[in-house]
Amino acid sequence: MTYTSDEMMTVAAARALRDGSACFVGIGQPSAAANLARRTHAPDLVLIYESGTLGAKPDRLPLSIGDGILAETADAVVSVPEIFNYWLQPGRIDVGFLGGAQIDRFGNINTTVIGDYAEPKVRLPGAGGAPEIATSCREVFVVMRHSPRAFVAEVDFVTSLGYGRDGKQRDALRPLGKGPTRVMTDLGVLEPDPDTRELTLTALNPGVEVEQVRAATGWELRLAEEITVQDPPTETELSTLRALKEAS
Amino acid sequence: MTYTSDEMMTVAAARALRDGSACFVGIGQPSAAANLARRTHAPDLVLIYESGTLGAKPDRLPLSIGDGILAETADAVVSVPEIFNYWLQPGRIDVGFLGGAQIDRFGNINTTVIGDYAEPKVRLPGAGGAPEIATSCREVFVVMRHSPRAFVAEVDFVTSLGYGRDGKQRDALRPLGKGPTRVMTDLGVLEPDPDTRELTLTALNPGVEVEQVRAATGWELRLAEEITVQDPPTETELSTLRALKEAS
Amino acid sequence: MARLLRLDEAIAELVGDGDVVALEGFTHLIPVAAGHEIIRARKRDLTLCRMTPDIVYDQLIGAGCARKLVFSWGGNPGVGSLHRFRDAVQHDWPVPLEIEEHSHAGMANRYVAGASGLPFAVLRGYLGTDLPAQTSNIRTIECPFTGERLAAVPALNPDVGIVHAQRADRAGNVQLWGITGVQKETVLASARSLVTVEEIVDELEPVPGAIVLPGWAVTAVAQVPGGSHPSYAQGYSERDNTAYQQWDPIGRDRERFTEWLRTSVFEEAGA
Amino acid sequence: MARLLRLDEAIAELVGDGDVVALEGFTHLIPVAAGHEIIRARKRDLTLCRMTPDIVYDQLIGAGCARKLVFSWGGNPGVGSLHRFRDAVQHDWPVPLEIEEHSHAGMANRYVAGASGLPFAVLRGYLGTDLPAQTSNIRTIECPFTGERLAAVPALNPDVGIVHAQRADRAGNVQLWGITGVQKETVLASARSLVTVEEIVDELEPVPGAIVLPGWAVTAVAQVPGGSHPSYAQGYSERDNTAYQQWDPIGRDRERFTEWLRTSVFEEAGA
Repeated sequence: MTYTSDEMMTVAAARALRDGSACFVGIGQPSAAANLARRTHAPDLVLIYESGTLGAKPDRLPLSIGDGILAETADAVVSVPEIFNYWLQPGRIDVGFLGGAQIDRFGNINTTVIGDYAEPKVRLPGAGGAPEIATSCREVFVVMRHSPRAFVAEVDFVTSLGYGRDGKQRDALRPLGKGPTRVMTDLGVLEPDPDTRELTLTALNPGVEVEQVRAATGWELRLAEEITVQDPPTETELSTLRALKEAS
Repeated sequence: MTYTSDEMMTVAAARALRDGSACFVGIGQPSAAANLARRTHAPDLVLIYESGTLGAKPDRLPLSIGDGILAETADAVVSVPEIFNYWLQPGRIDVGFLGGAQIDRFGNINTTVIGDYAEPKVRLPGAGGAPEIATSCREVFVVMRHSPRAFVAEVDFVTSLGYGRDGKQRDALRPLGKGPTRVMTDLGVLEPDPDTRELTLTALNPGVEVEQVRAATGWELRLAEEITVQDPPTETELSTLRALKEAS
Repeated sequence: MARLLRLDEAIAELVGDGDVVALEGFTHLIPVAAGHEIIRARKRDLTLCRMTPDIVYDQLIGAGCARKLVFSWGGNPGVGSLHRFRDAVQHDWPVPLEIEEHSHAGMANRYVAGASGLPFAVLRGYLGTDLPAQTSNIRTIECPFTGERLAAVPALNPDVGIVHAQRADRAGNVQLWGITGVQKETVLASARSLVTVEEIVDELEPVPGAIVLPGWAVTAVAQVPGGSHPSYAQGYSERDNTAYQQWDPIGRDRERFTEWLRTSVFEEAGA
Repeated sequence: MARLLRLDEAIAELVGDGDVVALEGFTHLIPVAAGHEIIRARKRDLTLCRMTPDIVYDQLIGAGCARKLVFSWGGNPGVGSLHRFRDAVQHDWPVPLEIEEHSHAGMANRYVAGASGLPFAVLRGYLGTDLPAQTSNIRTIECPFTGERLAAVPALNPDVGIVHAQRADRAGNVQLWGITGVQKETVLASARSLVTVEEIVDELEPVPGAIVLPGWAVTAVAQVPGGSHPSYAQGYSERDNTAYQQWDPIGRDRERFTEWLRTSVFEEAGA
C-alpha cells in the first residue's frame, strides 16, 4: 500500500504510545495517532482531552477537543479546572502531545507569535494547554511537519518549555516531566542528545535521506551515532487510520 | 398550647430567617429552626448543609448533616471542597447558624476544649465548619441554651470569631461577614451593642424575668435600652415543629 | 431567584459599555446568540474574557465591541486563524485591541479564584515560558511551608458572565451536561450572570453528568433555542462544522465581514 | 487499572505501620469495614487523617492503631462525644495520641492541594481563631497582587487513602453518588488508594449526580457489601442511627470497649 509522509508521521506517533498509559491528546495529528494506537497495539490507552474527558473512546476522529463523542464515550467528564488541576498538574499523565508553528533545537515550542510580540508578523493562536502539558506530563511527544521555517535555531517566543533556550534551563527549573523525548516528523525522528539536549536525528522514515532532513531543519542538524530506519506503516495501521478519518 | 423553652428558642431562630435568603445550617437546633421557617413564613429559604447539599428540602428533620434525604431533595449536591470554596467563602450565604459549648460576651465561640488546650479538662469535637461560617456568612445567628457555664466572660479557646477577645478584633481583621448579630437562647435574645460589641439583652422569652437571664449569664449582663418580649410560639409554629421532629 | 428575561432585555440591562465580560463554553455550549446580541446592542470598550476565543469572539472584535481580550487560545478550531482578531492585533481594525494572554491552566484558575472569593490562584504553570514577561498578571509566589516557587495569577471576576446551558426551570435553576468546561466558575466569579438556555421546563429531570446552578446564584435566564449555534448543546443539537469552515473566508475579508454583520446580525430579529 | 483484591489482602498490602492513612466519607459512605480490617491487622503508629472522625476512628484509636490524629471535627454525630478519642487525648489510653486540628475548610483544602500536586492551599480561613497557635500547619500568605493576607495550609498527601463507594466495574473504575464529600480528593491525593464497594458490576450504568474515578487512578478495589455500616451507601442501605446511639455506652467504658473489640472485630471473619 502506498502512504503519505503525513500518514507515516501519524503511524510513528501511534507506535510510540505504550498500552495502558495515559495520554493528553490535542486535536489533529495527536488525536489521530492516539486513536490509531488505541485501535491497534494499545487498546487500553487512556485518552484525555483538555475539555475534561477522561478515557474517551471515540469510534471516529473527534473534530474538536470538545466534540460530543468524547463526552459520550468517556469514563468520566470533569470540569476544565479539574482536568488541569487534578489530572494534568500532579503528573498523572504519561504522555502529552504537542505541536506548533516553530520548534527550536532545544525542543522549545512557539504557538504564540512570529516576529515581535508587540508588533507581530503573524499572530498565532496562543498557548492553550501547552505550557503545562510541556512541564507536567511525564514526557512529551512532538508531532510536526519538517521545514526550515518550523524547525528553527531559536523560537521567536517560548510558549512551551523544551530544554530552555540554552538547553540547560529545564534541568534548573526541575518541572515534573522529562520534556520532549521524541519529535516525530514527516521525515524522521529527532531526540534530545542525552548530554546537550540538542534535538538530534535518530531515525529516518522509509525512503528519506539524511540530506533531506538537514535541508528541512533550520539549524545544523547533528546525527545520532546510529540512525535507524522506521518500518513503513503496516496494512492494518494504514487501513485503521484511514477508516478513522473517513468516519469523521 | 404549652411549649418548652427549647421550642421557644427554635421558634425564635426560625422567625429570624428571611424568606428567600440562603442559610448555612448545622445539625440540631439550627436545622430544626431552618426547616420550621421553610414550612411557615419562608418557603423559599435556601438550606445549605456543609455536606454539599444546596437547596435541600427535607420533609423530616435530617439526623445528620449528611442524611441521605438532603442529597435526595437538594437542587444540587456538590463536593465538600466546593461547598466551602465556591459557596461559603465568597460570602454568598446570608445567614450561618452556630452553637457551641461556650460563648463569651463578645460573641466568640468555643467548640474545641474546656481548660488548657494541651491538658484539657474536656476535649470537645473541634471546629468543623464554624471558623469560616463565622467570618464568611453575611451574618451569624447563634442558638444556645443559657447557663453560666456556657455564657462566659471569656471563652477558653476561640474556635469561631465573634468580635474578638477585646470586642475590636473583628473590625481590625475585616472579614466579609458582620459576625454574630443575634444570640437566641431558651431565655431570650442577646445582640451586640452597636458600639462596644458586647452581647446585650434585647428581648425576653415570654414569662422569663431579666434576673433569670442575668443569673444564667457568666458576665455582668447589660440590658438594651428597650427590652421587648417575644411572642410565644403560635399553634402553627408548634404543630409544624413537632410534626417535623416526629417524622424523624 | 434568577429572573427570566428576553435576550435583548438581558443584554441591555446586564452589559454596560466598558464592562469586563466573559462568554464561556469549551467548544460545547458557546453562548453565540448572546454574543450577537451584544453586537446588535452596539456595546463598546468591553474587556472580553474567554479561554478559547473562537468565531463569536472574532465577530465581537470585528464589530468593534472590544477594547481588550483576555484569553489563552484564539483560533477557529480545526479550521485555522481568527482573521478579525489578527486584523485588530496587527492593524488596529476596526479599533486597537489590547491583549492579555495566559495558558488554559492559568485562565481556568483565574476563574476558580474568582468563584472562590480569593484574590489569586496558585498553579504549577508558565514554567520557562515567555508569557510572564508580557503581563503583570502572572507572578511567582513562595510556598510558606516548602519554600518552593510557583506561579500565581489574579482572580478573574467579570462584571458579567454569560454561558449557555441545556435548560432551566421557572425559578432559574440551570442544568447543563456533557462538557461543562468552566461555566460554573464563570457564573460564580461574575458580579452579574446571564444563562441562555435551549428550553425552560417545569421540572429539571436529573441527567447523568449534569450540574445544576441554583437560581439564586444566577442573575438572569433567557430562553434562546439554538443559542449556541454553530457550537452545540448536547442532547439538543450537533456541532455545525460546516459553519466553522464557512467562517474562514468571511472573516478573512473586511468587506465580506461587514456585509455578514449587516445581514446576519443587525438585520436579524433579536432572539 | 485498579487491582481487585480481598479486603484483608488490600489492607495487608497497602497499609504499613507508621503510615499516614486517610479514611474519608462525609457521614455517607464511610469505609468502616476497612477501618475494622486495619484493627484486625494490628497496624500501629498510624497518622490517621479524617475531617470528621466518628465512631470508626474512635474504634481505631481505642484499639491503639493511631499515633496521631489530623482532623477538623471529632464526634458521634447527633449523639455526643467520642470517648475513646477523649480517653486517648486526656489519659493516653491505650497509647498517647497527638492531634493536629483544622477547620473543615482547611482540611478540605489540604486534600485539594494534595490532589492538585501543589504544596499548599490558600483560603480565607482561621481568621481570629486560636487554631493557628496550636500547629505549624496553618500559616499566612500574602497575595502577590493585592497584598492581602490569607491563610495557607500544606497539602495533605496520605500514604494510603481509603474510601467506600457504591460500585466498581472489573477494570476498577469506581462510581459513587449522593453526598460525595472529599472522596475524589482523598484518592487523588494519596500515594496508594483503596476503594471498598457495595458491588462489582460488568458495566457502570450512568447515575445522575454520580462521579467516576477511573481505574487507572485507583490502586485497589475490594468488594465489601455493607462496608460502610453503620454509615450508609445511598441506593444500597440506610444509615443505622441506632448503632450510633448504641456506640455511646460501649465507647464510654474501657472494658466494654475491649470486649466489643474482641467479639465484634477480632472474632469476626475478615470481610
